[in-house]
Amino acid sequence: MFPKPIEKQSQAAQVAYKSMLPVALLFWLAPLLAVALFSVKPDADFTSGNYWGLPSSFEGPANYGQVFFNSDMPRYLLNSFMITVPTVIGAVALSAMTGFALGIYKFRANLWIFFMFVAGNFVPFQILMVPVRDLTLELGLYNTKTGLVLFHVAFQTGFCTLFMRNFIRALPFELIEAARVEGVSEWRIFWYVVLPLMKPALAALSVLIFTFIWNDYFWAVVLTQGIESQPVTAGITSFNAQFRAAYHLMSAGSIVAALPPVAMFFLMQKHFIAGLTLGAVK
Amino acid sequence: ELTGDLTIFLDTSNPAPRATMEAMIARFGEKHPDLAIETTVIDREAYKTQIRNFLTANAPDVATWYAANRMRPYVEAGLFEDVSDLYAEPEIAEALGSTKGALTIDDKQWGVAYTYYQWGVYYRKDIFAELGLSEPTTWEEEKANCTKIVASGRACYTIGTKYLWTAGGWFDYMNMRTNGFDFHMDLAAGNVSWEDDRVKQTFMNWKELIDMGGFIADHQTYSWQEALPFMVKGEAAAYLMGNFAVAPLREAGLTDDQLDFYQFPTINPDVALSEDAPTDTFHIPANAKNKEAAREFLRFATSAEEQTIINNGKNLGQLPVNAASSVDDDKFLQQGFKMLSTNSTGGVAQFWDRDAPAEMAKVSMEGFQEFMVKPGELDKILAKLERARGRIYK
Amino acid sequence: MTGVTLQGAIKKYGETQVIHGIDLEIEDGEFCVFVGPSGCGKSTLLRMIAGLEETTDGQINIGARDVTHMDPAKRGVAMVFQTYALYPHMTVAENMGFGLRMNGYPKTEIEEKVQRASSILKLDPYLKRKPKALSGGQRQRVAIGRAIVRGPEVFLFDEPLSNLDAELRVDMRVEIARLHQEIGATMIYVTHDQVEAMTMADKIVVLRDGRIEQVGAPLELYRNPSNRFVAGFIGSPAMNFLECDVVDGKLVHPAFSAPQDCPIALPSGLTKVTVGARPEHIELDHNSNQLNIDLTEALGGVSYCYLAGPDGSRLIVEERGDARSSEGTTVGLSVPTERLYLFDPDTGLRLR
Amino acid sequence: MTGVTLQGAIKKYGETQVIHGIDLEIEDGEFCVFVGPSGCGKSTLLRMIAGLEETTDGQINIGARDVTHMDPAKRGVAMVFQTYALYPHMTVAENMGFGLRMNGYPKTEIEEKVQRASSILKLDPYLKRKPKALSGGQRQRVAIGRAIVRGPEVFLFDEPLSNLDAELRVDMRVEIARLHQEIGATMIYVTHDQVEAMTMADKIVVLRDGRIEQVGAPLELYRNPSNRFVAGFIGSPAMNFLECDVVDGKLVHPAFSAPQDCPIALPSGLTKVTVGARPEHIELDHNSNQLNIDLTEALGGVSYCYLAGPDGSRLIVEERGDARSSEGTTVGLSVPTERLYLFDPDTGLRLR
Amino acid sequence: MTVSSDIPEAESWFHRNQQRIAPWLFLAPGILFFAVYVIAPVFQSFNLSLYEWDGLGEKTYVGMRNYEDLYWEYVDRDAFFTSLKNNVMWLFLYLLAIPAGLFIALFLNQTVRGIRLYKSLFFFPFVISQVVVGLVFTWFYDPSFGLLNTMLGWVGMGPINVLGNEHLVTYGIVAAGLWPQTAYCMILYLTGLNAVDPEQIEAGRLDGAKGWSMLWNIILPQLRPATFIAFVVTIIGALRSFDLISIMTQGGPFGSSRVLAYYMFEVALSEYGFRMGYGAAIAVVLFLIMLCFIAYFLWSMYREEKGH
Ligand SMILES: Nc1ncnc2c1ncn2[C@@H]1O[C@H](COP(=O)(O)OP(=O)(O)OP(=O)(O)O)[C@@H](O)[C@H]1O
Ligand SMILES: Nc1ncnc2c1ncn2[C@@H]1O[C@H](COP(=O)(O)OP(=O)(O)OP(=O)(O)O)[C@@H](O)[C@H]1O
Ligand SMILES: [Mg+2]
Ligand SMILES: [Mg+2]
Repeated sequence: MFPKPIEKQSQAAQVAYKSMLPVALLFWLAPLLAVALFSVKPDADFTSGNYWGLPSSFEGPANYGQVFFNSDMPRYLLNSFMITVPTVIGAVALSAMTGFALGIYKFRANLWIFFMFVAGNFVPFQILMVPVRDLTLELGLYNTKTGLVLFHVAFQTGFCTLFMRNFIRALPFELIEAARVEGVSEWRIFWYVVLPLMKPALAALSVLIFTFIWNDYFWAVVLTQGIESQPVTAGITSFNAQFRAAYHLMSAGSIVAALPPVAMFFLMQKHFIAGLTLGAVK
Repeated sequence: ELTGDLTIFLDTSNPAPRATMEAMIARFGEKHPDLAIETTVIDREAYKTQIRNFLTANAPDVATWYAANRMRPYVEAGLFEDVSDLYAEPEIAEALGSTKGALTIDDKQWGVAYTYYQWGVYYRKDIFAELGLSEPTTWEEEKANCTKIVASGRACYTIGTKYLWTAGGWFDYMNMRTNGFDFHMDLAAGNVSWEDDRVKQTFMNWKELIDMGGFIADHQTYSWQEALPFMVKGEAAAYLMGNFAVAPLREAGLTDDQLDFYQFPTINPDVALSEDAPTDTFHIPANAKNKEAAREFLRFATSAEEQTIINNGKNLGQLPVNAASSVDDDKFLQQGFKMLSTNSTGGVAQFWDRDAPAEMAKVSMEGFQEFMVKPGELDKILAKLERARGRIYK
Repeated sequence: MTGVTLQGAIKKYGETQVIHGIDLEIEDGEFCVFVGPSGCGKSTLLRMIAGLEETTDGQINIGARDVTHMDPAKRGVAMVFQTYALYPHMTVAENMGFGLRMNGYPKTEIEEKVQRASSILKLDPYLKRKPKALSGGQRQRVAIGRAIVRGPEVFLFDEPLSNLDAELRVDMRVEIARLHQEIGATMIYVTHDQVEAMTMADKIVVLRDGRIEQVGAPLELYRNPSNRFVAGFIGSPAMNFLECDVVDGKLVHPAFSAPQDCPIALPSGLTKVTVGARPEHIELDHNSNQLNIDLTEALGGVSYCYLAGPDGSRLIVEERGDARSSEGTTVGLSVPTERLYLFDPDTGLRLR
Repeated sequence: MTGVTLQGAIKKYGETQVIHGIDLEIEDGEFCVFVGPSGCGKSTLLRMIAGLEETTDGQINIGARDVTHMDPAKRGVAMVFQTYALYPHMTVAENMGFGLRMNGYPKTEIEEKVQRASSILKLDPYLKRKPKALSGGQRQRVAIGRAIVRGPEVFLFDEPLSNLDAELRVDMRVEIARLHQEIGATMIYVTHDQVEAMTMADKIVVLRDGRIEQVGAPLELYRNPSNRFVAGFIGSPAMNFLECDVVDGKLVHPAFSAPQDCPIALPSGLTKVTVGARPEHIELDHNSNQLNIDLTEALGGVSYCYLAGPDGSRLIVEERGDARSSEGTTVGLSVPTERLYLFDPDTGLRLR
Repeated sequence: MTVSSDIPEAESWFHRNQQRIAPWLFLAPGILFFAVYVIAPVFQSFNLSLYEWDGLGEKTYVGMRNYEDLYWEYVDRDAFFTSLKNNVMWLFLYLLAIPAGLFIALFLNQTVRGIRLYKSLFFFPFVISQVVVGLVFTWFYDPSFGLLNTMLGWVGMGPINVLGNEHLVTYGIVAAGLWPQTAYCMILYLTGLNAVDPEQIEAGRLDGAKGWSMLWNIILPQLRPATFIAFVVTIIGALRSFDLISIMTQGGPFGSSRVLAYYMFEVALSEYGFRMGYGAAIAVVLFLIMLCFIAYFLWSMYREEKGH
């Protein structure tokens, strides 16, 4: 292990290290902690200039209550879920199939199709902006969650295919051969043999895509407008416009918007990190 | 009796206007119980970018927008419904005569105004009193006032130029007061060089205020709302703004004893006074589905009765467009109404970003912002604007 | 009958040919082992029989049926892989029954067949476990069970034991031999382990570069190799080879203290010949001194002497019993004439 | 002198003690092999000598220096790892020279030393290659070269050959033995391969559960094991053990057709004794029928009979020459009395 | 024991060619989606960049005019020049995430109690939306009450308006971007460190490598895969930077924090924009820059594939 394990070093070094950890963490998360602090302060603290002191009164429930019961945030959150979940399912399903095809079969175009997906994944998505917006308009899907979902599914398929294909490549090919010898059809090999083995990859990828999509802002701005379809990342800007300079509410809103991916991360940490390191690319 | 659905898109996203509009729509709904009304309020800044999309894609039946140049692209693209028929109705023709011009393109009318408001200087009466100042009417008085305010450790003006257009308001006034309304409009239409000496003079006047520390620092990082607290806390004495600023200032705790209004002072006594009075409008998109109900809504919104209600001081706090409605006896509205009707002989402008083409507005307002931060760079900035003019007006 | 017959079987990968026209007949119920150096095409040949690789040319018959272009599933073969290839998400029972289930057999029949196979392989206590919870040997047994369940005519094994440790390998070797006796199906087995090949096979096929070098019973190959390659390949430590001159019908080599008699009559005109002698057949002659003992390796019951001749030739000799020669001394050789093998130095073919 | 001395060396991982006070003296220039079952602490002991594991208690000397708490780099040892542990991003030459470079040797000197080592190991053609482009055997040679270059007093090997295939293993074994002769440094070598231990060692240390069972020369251990564990561990196939009753000073067991004479005078009062006999010392008696031949494995020069006794005891017997017993027949045993080993059935200690 | 294999059956065409057809069936939906939404739009953008179009009316073919305008904007040191310059700055500054991530990873690569939680918390910024990160940092930099200026105040330094200063603004936004990106690189390196061969470290210890020389000579080369991935994602993140600029400054003050990605959005879809063709031309330029990196990535992947 590198660097040298701290427990093998002097007592002083150990103490120093252990006390350094929380300090470093505090610095690292300072901006975030500040927001958390803001979100439980009363409005009065800001007018009186008490930005960084302790809250003069604990207004957490009131502020968050305001966010939840007196603004459109719940609706935006719901939209986000209704965009993110179908996208995750769609992208993972499509890419499980493409990954299977590219990982298992040998045919001439294999590598080129694979590269197409990979290259597409790295395209600056701004170049897609105008045509995709027009396409969505033409399909009558502008400002619908469906329109956003369809695009996300398509775009994420690039990354997911890279991920899935590499994962399937790492499976022992004998498993497929064994099944072929046993007379299992290709579709059933996919369904009964490969898919169950991909569970860890599916989980990892789902978590990863969940956070990517949840945090998307650009496409939310380009393809949707207004409360009926915008996700929370875009919603938070309207929310902030509504509560401009009401820092306690904006903070509470930001925290609420950030919470689902953070919760996802903590619940599914193992998968998340597996996902990052397996696929390792955004 | 109206039936079916009526969808309305609003850009009135600030709390007070939002509530006003929603209340009005509710009243409309009461009169037409079989009509299912759906209202969508979109963030004002976002609305400006999204209108293109929804006009083509999923058009509502009624949408808010702005008059004059700002609606021209949509009229030309055939996205707004011609509502000349409404203006042909006798009551409306009479009642809305004052704003008809702003809504006319190619001799047709493309929407109705529902409010307009004056711009001017809102100031802290208590601070003025404390320093022994009075409302200035000339540039000399203005500068004298400002010198004293700055000496007291305050800024004369608060402003937040992050979203640029507030600087546009200042330019409107500086230029209209220095060179007059017609010159201003020529400049907006691209007929005058930005490197013209008259333009420079405008900026030189402006620069006097900037150089003496007249504006708050770091205004480029604030939105107009974020600039309000400076005035509320007394760190700045005044705000050049539209009348919609009154509501949040009052909400923040300023009483009418502390808050007052004056018309932007004269700079060049040779030019007639002219004012900014932006008009906010309702339009029926060409792709609307329930145009009958939409027309009825437009009639309702511009009726004298509704105009009186929605524009009163507790609601929008702005001026009604219907000649038959009454201006609220809110002191700001009264002053504004009087100013616009009697003391604006030079003309009434919509606003810089409504009078100039969009692209030019963007580039120039960036230039204004830069100028306010770095007045020494004026020549460079003007050269840049002149290049942009060459590119944009073809 | 359900033997396997290959006629002129050829395999090409693109331009490179890796199997050069194999003709082979494997009898019904026979245990046939393919051996050969790495890369010689053992696996390829096996996979051609299984249908996992296409056969470029030639014909493969299983029983009377021409299966050359048949789907793997239709050939009536089952394959056991080196890495077991068990489905990790299924229990042992599910693993064994999967093929039947996919082919629409009724549940009860599947259960019955799985039951029968598992009792043959003593897997009953593990039927509900996942492969992860099994030892290497048990996994390999499940893999075999999966093959048995489908009741194939031909079993194919590709180095099934090489992932096991030495001890288990011995056990499983015995088990597979027993299984073969019990169900009597034709089995084809690929290995590179001498001991497996020698102990399990009815028939060994020695392959080299995609061609058959010799086919025969294990001891037949050991005792009667038909060429130098097979002689050197079968037997461990390998046979020693000396390039001898033929002088007056006798074999002359610096390692021999005197010209050796020849076990057979050599064709006239032959002046050079390759002589082979197995380490266990050579005796050291401590009264002679042609060879230097470089190194001795004593393994307890047996020890090996590494000898170096004056001409740089190297030899290994096995010593048994308690007497051991010591390193650094010089010795001579003696080999019973009938234990010498002669090969053509050019073609490598055995001279008899 | 640069031998290695361990005095009461102890290693604990937290609470669990894995090395229990080892006392051991390895002479200058000696080739010492650690063997023992998996997990017995061979690697741990080696790594304690290298300084890669801290020594919990006791003392380790290299030559006259107490190195117990010294930095690994300062001990004058070099280590060769099982997985080679070559730096994949450096060429062969860089790999070999890295240690010197880290210690600030001038460039020319490094080059010279690398050159010398590479010519000893015949690595010259590969000096510019990266490890990826080398075969397993070549990689292992580079790893050894890296050790040589630093000119250490003690070489440490941790199963250096177990990642190689059988054939290469033999070659490398011979090579390491030769290297030892050539440079004469002290070498400590961990392996679990019988053959390696027997053939390479000057001295074998048999470990078990962190304790030394026996230390001695290979044949000494083979011929004269001091307890049952060592007797069973050294020699392949392993020694056969029979639990015998002692009746009238003779050894009685169902596998014997008659009570056997005892090679030594047994202490009085002993009624049970464990008798050991090596497979190569047992002769089959085809006129008797206590044992059943379960299986025979013919490997060519030698074959093994697997016997089962009436009481379930299992024995392996080696057969040489051309005569082979056949499976399914019954036989008896005979072992020369002096070839029997007796062990205390409780303590496992050798009775002599 | 027999198998069903004796039944002669006429296999369907599909069945016989199963292995040839199956991959295409599996690929079809994915390729369809991808082609419609990703591949085709790239070419449409190329095409669109030759037109002038406000998104409402007719398109007018203008040939290379849009690119000429870009060229002049570049020569005049206008918006395009600023964007390009800022993109280059982003590219280089953003790469700081890699050493910073490595540093934190090394710091956290221990096994003391609770270290897992620490690692998770350090990783936190990465899962938070850039929108929130942008907001948080906007307040952090706020000239009147921001934490940054408060802290500067403690050490007696004057307040600085990071986001209001055209020379500092890009650094300020990049710093905000570095925060999550460093966390990302950190996790890549942490897993990379996990995979470092302990025997090589031991070999290094025996060879006398310590501290920096160990890191440089033995650890870093083994972290190459992690570094490669970190490099790729960081470059791509830098070129795609949009959210932060949009949230923190809207490209201001006076356009000095624009990058290509933001500029093209502004030109094409923002309040004062709707020059679709011009936006497409900017996108094409951005694409061409990115293409260098895509090509590099594909090339190294190709080598990897062929190497196996
Ligand atoms: N897909 C392929 N393309 C090209 N050549 C191949 C392919 N697969 C195998 N070969 C070549 O075919 C030859 C035979 O390979 P095969 O796997 O059958 O050898 P083997 O005898 O099983 O070796 P081993 O004992 O190492 O398993 C080898 O030379 C190999 O390089
Ligand atoms: N870090 C550790 N913590 C606790 N116990 C350990 C640790 N490392 C090794 N051990 C234990 O120490 C004992 C000796 O391990 P060691 O690796 O030395 O065995 P070995 O003889 O080399 O075995 P093998 O032949 O399998 O390599 C084992 O029981 C092992 O479980
Ligand atoms: Mg093979
Ligand atoms: Mg070990």
